[in-house]
Amino acid sequence: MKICVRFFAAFREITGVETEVVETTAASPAGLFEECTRRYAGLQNYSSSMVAINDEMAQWDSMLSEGDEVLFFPPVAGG
Amino acid sequence: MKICVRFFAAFREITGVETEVVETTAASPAGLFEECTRRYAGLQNYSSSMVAINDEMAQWDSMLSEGDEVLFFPPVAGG
Amino acid sequence: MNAFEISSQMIDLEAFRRRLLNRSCGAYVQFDGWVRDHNEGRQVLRLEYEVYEPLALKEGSRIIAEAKQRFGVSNACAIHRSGLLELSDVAVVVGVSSPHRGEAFDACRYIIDQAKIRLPIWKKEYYANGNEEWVNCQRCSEAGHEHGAVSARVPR
Amino acid sequence: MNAFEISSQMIDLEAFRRRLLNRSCGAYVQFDGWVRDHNEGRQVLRLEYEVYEPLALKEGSRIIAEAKQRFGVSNACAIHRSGLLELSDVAVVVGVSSPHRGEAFDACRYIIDQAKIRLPIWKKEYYANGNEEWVNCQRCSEAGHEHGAVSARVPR
Repeated sequence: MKICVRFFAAFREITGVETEVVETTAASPAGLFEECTRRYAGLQNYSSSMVAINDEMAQWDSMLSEGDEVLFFPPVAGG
Repeated sequence: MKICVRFFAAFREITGVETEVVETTAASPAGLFEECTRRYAGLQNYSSSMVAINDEMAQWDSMLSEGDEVLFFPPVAGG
Repeated sequence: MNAFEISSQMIDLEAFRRRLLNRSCGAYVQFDGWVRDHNEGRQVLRLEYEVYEPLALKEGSRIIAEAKQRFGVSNACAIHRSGLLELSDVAVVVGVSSPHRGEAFDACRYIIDQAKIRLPIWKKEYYANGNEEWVNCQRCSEAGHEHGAVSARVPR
Repeated sequence: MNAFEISSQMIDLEAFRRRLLNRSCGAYVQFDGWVRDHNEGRQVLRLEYEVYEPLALKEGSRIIAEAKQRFGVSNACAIHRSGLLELSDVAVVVGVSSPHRGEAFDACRYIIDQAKIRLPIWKKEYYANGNEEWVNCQRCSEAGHEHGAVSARVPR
């Protein structure tokens, strides 16, 4: 299925990509992120990273659906 | 001995006195206050009242000395 | 300028805040006590603070020093009003700046908590029905005398 | 105006405070996050916040609503900056008004604590030696993922 992936902050700088549409068989954001780490050298499993699907915070093991937009957030640091 | 007594806020309004010099044999502020309650109808034993001697916070059983200025504070309510 | 002040004039909050600005501080916590339009079910129109300044200044500075030492904050100040105040006036302001926020919150709360029970300051409320009354520190009445060395119940 | 906002402009603190003024409130607690000149031993010159606004606004409003419900405070607002900030600029401000002070302190602290770990906001620091770096939320790194439903460790 087709998924739109967006990288933020450090993730965006590491991958050099802000938005991409990928064809994936990953069932969850965790699997999708794993695919990305194989494609982009330097993209790591940060602890405390977060994921959102279609502008809602989500779990790493949430189900992905065709056309979802998946947002990968490195550890946040507001304030 | 001679002691200068000052009443504040509610105490001043009850006694009608801001400052007075009294001749007393009371050994402590507690005894002195007790004397005042006999002199001034309405002056009560408020819990949480405080006492100061010569502009320093003091204990109710502190020792009094000739010429001390004793300040009787009803319960405070700053802020 | 002193860390603790009594003011008979409206407090200039912008100037107050500027005193605490510090480039090495990432956190600033401020508490304002505002004059509230009610107290224990009664409508308050205005109020008046009586302050015994010589001791209030001494004890206020002591509280600030305790907070700085206890919580290790960079800077702390407070101003308490005296005289007549109208609704929404600032009766007291406490500000604390610190590299991190935890200790700034703790120190600010310590200062206002202690100020309310230790400073020789009395509040008279004027009510809509024409009455007026000296107000007790509610917590004191409830908790008895928890003021450490500076307080005691008047013995019977 | 919304209870939680993102601003690319300098925050007007006086206007912010006015929004929270309330005659039935006796207590106001404000937290400012200031841009600090150092972090973990390095000299910071300025910093930049990247904010993913659609979600930051949603999550920020949720945090404010949680605080109001949990602590029963009258009013609460926050503004977080985006973009480039200089030393001593206000990066974030949180204000809470309430009849009494205990809940105002608690709610203010809850909001800033949650904001730091839940909002999709990232901070890049620019150092005196010319380097720049994305900064992790220190507590997150130390404590692991304590973000409740919204967070998870990326699985290995």
